[in-house]
Amino acid sequence: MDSGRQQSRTYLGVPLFRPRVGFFELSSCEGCQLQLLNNEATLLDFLSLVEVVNFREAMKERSEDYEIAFVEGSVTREDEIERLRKIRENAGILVAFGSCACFGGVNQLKNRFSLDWVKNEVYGNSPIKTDFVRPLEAVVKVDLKIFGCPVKKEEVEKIITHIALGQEVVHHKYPVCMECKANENVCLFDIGEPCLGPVTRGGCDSWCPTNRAGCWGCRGPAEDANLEQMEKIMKENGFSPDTILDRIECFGGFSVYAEKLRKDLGDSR
Amino acid sequence: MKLDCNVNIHHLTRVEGHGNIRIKIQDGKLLQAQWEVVETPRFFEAILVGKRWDNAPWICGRICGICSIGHTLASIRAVENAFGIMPSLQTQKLRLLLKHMETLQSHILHIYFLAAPDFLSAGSVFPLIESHPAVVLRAAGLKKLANDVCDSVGGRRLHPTRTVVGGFTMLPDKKDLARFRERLADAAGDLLLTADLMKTFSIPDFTRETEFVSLKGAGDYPFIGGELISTDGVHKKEYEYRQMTNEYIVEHSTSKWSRLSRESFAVGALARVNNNFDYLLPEAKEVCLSLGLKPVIHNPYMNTVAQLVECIHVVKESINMIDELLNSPWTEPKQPVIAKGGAGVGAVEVPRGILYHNYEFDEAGHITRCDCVIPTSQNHGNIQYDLQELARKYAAEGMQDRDIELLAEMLVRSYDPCISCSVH
Amino acid sequence: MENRLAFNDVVDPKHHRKNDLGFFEYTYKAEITSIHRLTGMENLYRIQIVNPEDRKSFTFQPGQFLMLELPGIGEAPFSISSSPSRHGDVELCIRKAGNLTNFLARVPRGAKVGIRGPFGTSFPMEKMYGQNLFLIAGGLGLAPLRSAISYVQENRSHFNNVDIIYGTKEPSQLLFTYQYDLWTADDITLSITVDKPDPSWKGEVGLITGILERIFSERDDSFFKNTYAIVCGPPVMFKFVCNMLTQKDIPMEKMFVSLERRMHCGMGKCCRCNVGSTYTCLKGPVFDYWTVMNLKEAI
Amino acid sequence: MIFKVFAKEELRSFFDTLASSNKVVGPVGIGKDRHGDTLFAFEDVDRFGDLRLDYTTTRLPAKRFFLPFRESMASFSLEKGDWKKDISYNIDRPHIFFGLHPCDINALNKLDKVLLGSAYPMPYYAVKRKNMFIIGIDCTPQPYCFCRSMGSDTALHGFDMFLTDLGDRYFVEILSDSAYNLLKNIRTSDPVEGDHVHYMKVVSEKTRKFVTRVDTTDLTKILDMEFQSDVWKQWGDRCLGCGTCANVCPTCYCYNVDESVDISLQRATKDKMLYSCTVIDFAQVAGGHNFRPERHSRLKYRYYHKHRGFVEAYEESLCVGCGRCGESCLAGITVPEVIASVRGEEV
Ligand SMILES: Cc1cc2nc3c(=O)[nH]c(=O)nc-3n(C[C@H](O)[C@H](O)[C@H](O)COP(=O)(O)OP(=O)(O)OC[C@H]3O[C@@H](n4cnc5c(N)ncnc54)[C@H](O)[C@@H]3O)c2cc1C
Ligand code: SF4
Ligand code: SF4
Ligand code: SF4
Repeated sequence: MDSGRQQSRTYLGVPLFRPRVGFFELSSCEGCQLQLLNNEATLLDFLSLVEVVNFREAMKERSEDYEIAFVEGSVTREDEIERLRKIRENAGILVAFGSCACFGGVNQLKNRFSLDWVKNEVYGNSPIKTDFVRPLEAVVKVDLKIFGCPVKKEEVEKIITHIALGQEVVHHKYPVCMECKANENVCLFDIGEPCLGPVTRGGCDSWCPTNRAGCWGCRGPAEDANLEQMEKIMKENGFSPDTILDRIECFGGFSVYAEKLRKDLGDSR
Repeated sequence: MKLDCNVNIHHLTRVEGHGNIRIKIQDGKLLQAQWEVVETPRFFEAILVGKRWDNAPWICGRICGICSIGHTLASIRAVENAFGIMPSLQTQKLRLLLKHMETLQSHILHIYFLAAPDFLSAGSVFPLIESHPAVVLRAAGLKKLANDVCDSVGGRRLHPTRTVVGGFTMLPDKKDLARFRERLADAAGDLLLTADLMKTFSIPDFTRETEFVSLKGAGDYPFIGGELISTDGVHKKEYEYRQMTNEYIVEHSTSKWSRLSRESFAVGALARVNNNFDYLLPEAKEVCLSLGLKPVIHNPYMNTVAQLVECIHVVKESINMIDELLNSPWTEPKQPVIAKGGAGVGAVEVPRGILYHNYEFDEAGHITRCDCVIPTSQNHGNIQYDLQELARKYAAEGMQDRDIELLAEMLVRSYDPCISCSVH
Repeated sequence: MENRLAFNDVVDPKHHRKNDLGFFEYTYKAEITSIHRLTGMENLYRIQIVNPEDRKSFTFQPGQFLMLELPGIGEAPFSISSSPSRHGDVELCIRKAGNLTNFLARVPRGAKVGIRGPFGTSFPMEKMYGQNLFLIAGGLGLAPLRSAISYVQENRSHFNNVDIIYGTKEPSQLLFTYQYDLWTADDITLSITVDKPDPSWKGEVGLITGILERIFSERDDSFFKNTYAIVCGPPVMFKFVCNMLTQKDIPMEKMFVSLERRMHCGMGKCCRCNVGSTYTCLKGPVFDYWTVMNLKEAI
Repeated sequence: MIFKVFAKEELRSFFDTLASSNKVVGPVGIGKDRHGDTLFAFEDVDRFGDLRLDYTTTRLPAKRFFLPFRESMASFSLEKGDWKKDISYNIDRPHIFFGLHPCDINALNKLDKVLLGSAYPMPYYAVKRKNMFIIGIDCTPQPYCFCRSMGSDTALHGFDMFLTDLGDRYFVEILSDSAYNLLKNIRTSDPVEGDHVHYMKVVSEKTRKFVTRVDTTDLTKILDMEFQSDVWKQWGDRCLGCGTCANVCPTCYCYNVDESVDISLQRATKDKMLYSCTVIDFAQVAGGHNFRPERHSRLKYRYYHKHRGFVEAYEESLCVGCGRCGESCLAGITVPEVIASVRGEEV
């Protein structure tokens, strides 16, 4: 990754970048950004690696001169497309920050209905603007994705350190089960709970299973995810088809397979 | 005498979500003072339709990144009320502890990171790291403590994982709880220092008669469930929340608005302190009075002060609850859930005010209707009318645009609005 | 009665190298003393062990590799590309391929790196004394081969006829161009070919097998009775080359290839380098071709 | 070998003697599974009452105590372009393992071969292994156990003492001097002829209870012959590539190394994480080439390493037949079935 101005510090003699970064949000809960403010213990180190020039949730000053833009949230309305394009123009590197930005997040669950029905359900016949939910990459080029709902701060810190060092960011390819086993958890299937760990991309340190809650796939598919087998396993373990569907479609990471499942179910919900 | 004023703030900073402020005064006449919510709606109430009950807390927590715990708990309560589940005492305590720590972390975030820069003449907390290192460290420490407890009890500080219908998937480690108890005792000291700091803030002297709505205390300062009251004497049951909120749609806002006895009302820390002052723990009461907050107070800027008072209350009460938890053996974390048709409402006092979730289920436990009323959406109207009054008052006093702008910003911030949440 | 079990320290980690166990993570600190840009993708790094004692005791054989570590960035295996007679002061020819190698390309001269090793098997140079030699490399395969070439140069009288055959995709990818004259000066035949010539290219065009065919036609059959071959390069390449050599009745045991796999320890522990179930780091990277033929999934 | 017998109540005081001055690890119940059966795990134990010596098989092996899933190999402190590497083997006192089954003891013996015996012994393992005091205990065969087929149903060495339940007494084999000395804390007696008979009866009863068998005759050759067999593809279609089988295996030791720079840029760490050969990037190298891109090729490799390569190197297989991988595999891939199918038997 080649961006940012050099700073006086070096690592093993290699000059570091201290990129100017901006944080932006489209339709989202702003939780991923909040995760950054939740870095109490390392906030200062974090701030020495990057220069935050735009962060509406935390600061008043704003600058359009940034090299890296972290964009949270999904695109759900016309005006967001324009904002996003602007950000893309300004930023050298555009980061899709969190599952809403990467896949549409829970917001994309809206896409299973017609827009008219959705609007009517919430706003009655008052006029309101909204579109089908899309991830950032449906509108602009995305350079880097940070998965998770919410993003894991340790992972974000690692990525920021990588960026400062000029290293490429590589995601784990293995599924959540690897980390779940390393954490020595009881497998949720053993206690009769469903879990998408076997097909979901690791890197969250099996956040949910470690807390005895089955994975909902917020980080999207692991490389080479065997979804057909996952579906069989859910069935064999006695979980109803809608349990599988609910999880597969929750965050949008498995959208293609979710669509197939929905068709198979003949579900019109 | 200055007769014109023009304030135009696009995407107000240091608040959660997107809102604009527009004030226009010409020849001393207020043409416009508008609080405009432009946030994109995400249609959670529609999204949930057709989903099974267990999706509700998981998805609804994602309405808000700051008070995800509150949303999750309100959602769980609504489902449990619909299914007739009564949480065990242990579950109730753990939920309240979790709730308290969210309140602490959210209030501290607001007091120090969002509001304080205005009083210390900074644009954000970042320059304060150099100018006021001790203050920032204290804030970070308090926030970290609250977040650590949330991790331990709820599984995660944001979008909790252990909180489910019926109880918890897993219980915290008692050794951790004992350690948190010590840290909470230290935090009480930090909060007194915060009170000292707050005494140095010059809080704008502005009042407007307001109706305040909150849960009704019954023995305790209320946070989860119970009856609803207002300072204008309205008193309703939890399931009658609609008569308390009366949501309606306004043109310049993607969030709905609410009203009760008057054109608008307020919810939040100030409303709670105003309505339930008597139930505050003595330590909190004392600080409350020492900061000049003697109910009923109608100055919206005092909401930040009320938040600090609540911090003290929740820290004390958390210590007491941890002691109780440590002194009794753990029981089953979770009770079985049997879905059935019907409807349920969950009202929870989240940091920004009272929050309602309401679901209707078919026989199989699928959601057929969903309604969420968010504190900030209940406050929008009040913010709007405050803003009008503020503009009128200070313009009449001949204040500079820049100063009006700052006071307007501070006014909105004092409500600690959670805009994306209000639109949801 | 004392019922507390005594603690057995296998080796105090502070005193590495005391025995076998301490060797495991023993890291020599070394300095990058020069960086030479060979092509757009490859640099030649000269790396010297800092401690003079260690420098003396660090010996290796052509074909062996070491693990190079940049603290916090990563560690990876690299063949030693320099003459074994210069121990403790090695040259590595490294291509930018990923995390560590890209960072290394930005590290300045004088930077301190860690090295572990040397590891693995080597080309059995002494076995080849008195014989003809084919030294064949494709692409980056020249990196390990160069160590063998240096050995041959320094011990030229021990070898009979020596052919270096080298091929790359494009002329711009040729490595060590500045050394070709030195090699041929030692009565070594050098044939170079490229797949895709550019306008300035005057040499041969085509695959290495083409050159081999030409050479085969120039030698009579008795020549191959006393011939060894070292073949370094991608699997497809050494497969074709070795097959051609077998047609000239060179026994597969007299052909040596170097395999490349993922490696983390270099010591037969992490299992990442296994071919079939043979550790490349212990039994290899240098294998005779017969062994490779018998390894499942080697090629 | 020295044998003794002692009354069952003595075990408690033996435990207390050990636990008062040492760290004890043993099988405990950690909850119930969905069928209401107890789930077992190896954990630190302070009270004898927490021990469940009647345990079946723990879900995870005791690996964490000698081959942790995650372990720091070294840390670096960086200053002004230079650095210092600090290595720690991450253990500072012995652990007593109270109640390991023969399969898990044999697993350790197998690990010793690679991790202690080869050219480069691994100190991270060695120091933990050399500080294990192992009390073995006999087991009851479970439907999924095939240790007998793998020759791991009895442990001949690799423990300090081994207990067999004779009803009211324990029959104990004593292998180490320290075990002999520690046993002086309780009342033991020399076994009489009747004890020997009783012991042999218990053993033969156990042997009769094995139901699952794996035919390992000529397996190395058959695996080679069937390298291209279609059955691998079928198993590969089922495999999730989740890595669980290797993670729950008491003999799997493959790992990944990851270095990372701390956000302060003043420290860095080199960490090791147990890896699994069924995971997609196990054999992937820089530039993206993957030597085993398909799931079936990775699953196959797992069998090749365990049942062929290891046999070639050490004349025994790297599988003790504990059945854990099959029990934990959500796709239901079990060793007996895979091997039978490769042998061309109906499954
Ligand atoms: C015996 C041997 C000799 C080699 N000699 C040379 C040489 O002389 N010159 C040269 O440029 N390259 C050589 N390589 C390849 C070199 O090791 C890889 O290019 C290097 O590991 C890439 O590391 P990276 O961190 O830049 O790449 P990344 O893809 O980021 O790799 C991450 C980690 O994966 C492992 N890894 C990835 N690719 C390989 C690989 N091909 N081999 C082993 N481990 C890998 C390493 O541990 C590495 O740290 C050799 C490989 C082997 C096995
Ligand atoms: S709980 Fe989920 S992530 Fe963990 S092992 Fe089981 S399936 Fe995998
Ligand atoms: S376990 Fe699954 S749902 Fe939970 S954080 Fe990880 S990827 Fe997301
Ligand atoms: S065999 Fe089973 S446990 Fe192993 S990787 Fe495949 S699915 Fe996972």
